[in-house]
Amino acid sequence: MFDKYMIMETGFCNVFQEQEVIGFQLQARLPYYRGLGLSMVEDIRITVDGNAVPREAIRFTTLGKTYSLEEMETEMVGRWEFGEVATLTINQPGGLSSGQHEIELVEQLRISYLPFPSITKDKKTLAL
Amino acid sequence: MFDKYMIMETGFCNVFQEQEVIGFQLQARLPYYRGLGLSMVEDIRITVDGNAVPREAIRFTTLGKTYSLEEMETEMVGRWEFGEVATLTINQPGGLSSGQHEIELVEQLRISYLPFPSITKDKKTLAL
Amino acid sequence: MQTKHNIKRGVSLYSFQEETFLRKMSLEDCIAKASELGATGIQVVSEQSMPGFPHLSDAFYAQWHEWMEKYGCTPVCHDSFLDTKRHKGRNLTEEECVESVIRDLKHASKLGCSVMRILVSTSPELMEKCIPYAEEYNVKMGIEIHSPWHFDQPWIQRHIEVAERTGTKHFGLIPDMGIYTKRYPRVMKDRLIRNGATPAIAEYICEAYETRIFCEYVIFEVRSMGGNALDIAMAESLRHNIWSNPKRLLEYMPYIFHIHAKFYDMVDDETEYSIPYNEVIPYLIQGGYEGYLCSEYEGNRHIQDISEVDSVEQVRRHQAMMSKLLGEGQ
Amino acid sequence: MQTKHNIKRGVSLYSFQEETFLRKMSLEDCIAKASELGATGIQVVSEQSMPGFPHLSDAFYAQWHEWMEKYGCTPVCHDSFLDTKRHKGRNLTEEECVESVIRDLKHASKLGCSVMRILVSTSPELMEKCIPYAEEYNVKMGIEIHSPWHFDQPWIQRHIEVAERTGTKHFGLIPDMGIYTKRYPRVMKDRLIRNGATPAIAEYICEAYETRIFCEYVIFEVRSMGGNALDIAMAESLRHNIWSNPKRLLEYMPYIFHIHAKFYDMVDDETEYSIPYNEVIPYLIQGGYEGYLCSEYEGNRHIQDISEVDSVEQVRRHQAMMSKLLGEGQ
Ligand SMILES: [Mn+2]
Ligand SMILES: [Mn+2]
Repeated sequence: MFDKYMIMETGFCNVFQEQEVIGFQLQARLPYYRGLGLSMVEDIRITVDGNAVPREAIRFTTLGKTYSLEEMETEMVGRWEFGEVATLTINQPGGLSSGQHEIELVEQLRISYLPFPSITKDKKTLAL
Repeated sequence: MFDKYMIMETGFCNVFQEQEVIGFQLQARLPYYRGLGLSMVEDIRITVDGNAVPREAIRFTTLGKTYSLEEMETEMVGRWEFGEVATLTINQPGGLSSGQHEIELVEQLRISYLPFPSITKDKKTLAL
Repeated sequence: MQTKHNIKRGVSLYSFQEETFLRKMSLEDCIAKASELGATGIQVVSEQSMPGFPHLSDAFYAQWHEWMEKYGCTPVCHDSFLDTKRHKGRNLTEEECVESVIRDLKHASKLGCSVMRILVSTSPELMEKCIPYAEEYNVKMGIEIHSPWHFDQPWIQRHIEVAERTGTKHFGLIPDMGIYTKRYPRVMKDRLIRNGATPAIAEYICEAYETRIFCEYVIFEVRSMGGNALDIAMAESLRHNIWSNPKRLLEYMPYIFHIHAKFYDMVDDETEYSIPYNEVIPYLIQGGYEGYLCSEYEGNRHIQDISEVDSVEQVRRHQAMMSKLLGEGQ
Repeated sequence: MQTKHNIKRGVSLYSFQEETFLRKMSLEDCIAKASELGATGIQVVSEQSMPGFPHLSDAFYAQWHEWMEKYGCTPVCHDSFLDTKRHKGRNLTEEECVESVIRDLKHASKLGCSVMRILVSTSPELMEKCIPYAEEYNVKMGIEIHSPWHFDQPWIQRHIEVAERTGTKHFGLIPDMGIYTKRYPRVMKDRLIRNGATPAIAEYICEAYETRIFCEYVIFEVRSMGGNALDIAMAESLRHNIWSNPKRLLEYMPYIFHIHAKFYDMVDDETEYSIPYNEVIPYLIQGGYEGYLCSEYEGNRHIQDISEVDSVEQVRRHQAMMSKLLGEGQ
């Protein structure tokens, strides 16, 4: 429904900690037509220039709270609201090189009234 | 519907002409619940002990008339009647060796009200 | 329950297809049996029961009528086909289709049948073209409402529009009682299990069918369960089986002049395993249906691999059930 | 045509989902626009329009009611969900499901909505358990009759049986006008072609849909034609699109207290490309329907790849069309 809006074109950057690059960030939205409890966000898969990021390296931040994907699985209060821009932080020492990168984002949702998982993909080339 | 009745257990034999074995015969029925015009019998495939018989080698005889499969394609009068035992004669000099043979018979029919061909199979071990 | 009505019982000789195929019963045997079981109407799939069709001799028709008299039966319905794909590589033209329908109308008329079954796949446009001939030969053409079609299905609604618009008395509907399959037929399930379907999955499919879960969800679920090819085929069969609303018989009664009383499995003299005739026949009575209910047994194909098929016994039970539900002998 | 009636027009804020998602319209903007376009009723997907749901403050509800007063609108329907798969690896228990429904009933009641939409996948058994709470909070729960379900579909019939048997005034049906999709939506076809479907095959599928050929045959045909993955997906979408019989609205009117006026593509102020409102609204008038018709625009997802979505203009046309068909201002 909102597939093409999943990856934001803004906010793509490396993340610094004490002047060291510890990873990178991108901004993302749900492709679904309502907000969803975090326990139903089954998976977020990120590929940079064709290389998959490990699931463990991903942190999800919405409304000021940060979760690992594993923590999200049992999160019964937090929600990813409709149209809400969340931050995906990928722990990757050294981050990404400057220049263009092809980012692919897959969001897999557990929608109760569907017998199958909802799997949606967006792909954009972003500049760092 | 009548798949298991397609190959008759009787009438399996070698065919002689002037004391030479020129082929073999088996008796067969349609698996369908009505008779069908011969032009709609799209194909008859026979395998003996795993070896396919060439389509050109097959002759089909019903109600005293004999056809090649190609002739059947344009036959607008003759019918393979419901439950009617037809003779399939396979032109194969030397025929089959005596003893048991595994016969597989596939009949492919063009049924006008179905969007796909009706393909039915029977397999029997017959003794010569 | 209202019991005054003018509904008659018949048998489709299609019911004896196993015995006919195996040459255990002749056409005369079939008619004699139908009569013996209390039926007064005869429905026939001519291309099954009459070798040589459509080239039948006057002697054959004379014989047919002798049998009808001898066994006290009325010819009711000829089930016709339309071989639109007769020629390899091209469909019949519309003209050729009309010719084929006329051929069958003539045959039905010679048999003395007042009704002719038209396959549900036949188009409303073609039917409209054929109406004058049906009127000429005085044979009513009825579109078979066969599962998964049902009265409200848009293709059928297009046919009903033709009947309404033309106002003819010679075109209407022949519901096949298979559209009232309330439970998944036991004989189909058991056969599928014998062929390799997984018993627990087959059980799930039957329950899901009774729960009325959307068939596509059941198919998906069976795939998720790791169902084998036969499990998936069984789940996909839900696309073709329906329990439709029997109330609709009342609304469309003006267009119904014949009924295929399809059945798969008579458990005893009162119960068809999957089709609740007791929930359907009352609407026929209430709606003032005046035609025949012709027993149409279609269970042979599901049991022939493990048992001798006894179509006569199945039809006997079915006739007994209908007789009771019609309040005969009360 | 009869024009005396008590049917009211509303807007589902779902219609503005594109603008809401992109933060071009706030909740207040949506309400204001609905009002400006002549709607008096508001339907809302709370989980879309009310971030923080279900933990909303008293201040929020107070604000909501202020807006309703300010824009002269009546809250009509809260579209609820039921996250039965909230927990990984297990479904909600029945008790938890009832709790979730109660949570939504309380919310609907606080919003001032007299109606709450229940997803069609919800079971009749659960609904029966929830009826006392719906009565307690005085909110009518309506099962959404959403394509490919329809009134006569057996799952819906089971729900109707619950409504009939209990006799409650707090459980019924909310037809979604998507069940009257008479032509294949143009915006869906065009989007599929842009994504790679074969134009000629897409055209065939649209024609086959209008001809009412059984969807499984169309799917088979498209495979035979060598259709690509999108062609096959388009053919398979026929399993989920239906043109159902609008007459049934008359029969089930006692159970209908709200309507989702779904639409995909307003061609002008009088025509929805695929849903013939002019063939449906007369039955609502004839049947004495007294609730709201809430515009529910769902075309954005099919056009957002090539054009700016203008949901407001689409809703304006839809309201104009409904106003005409309802004979307003005559
Ligand atoms: Mn039938
Ligand atoms: Mn809706």
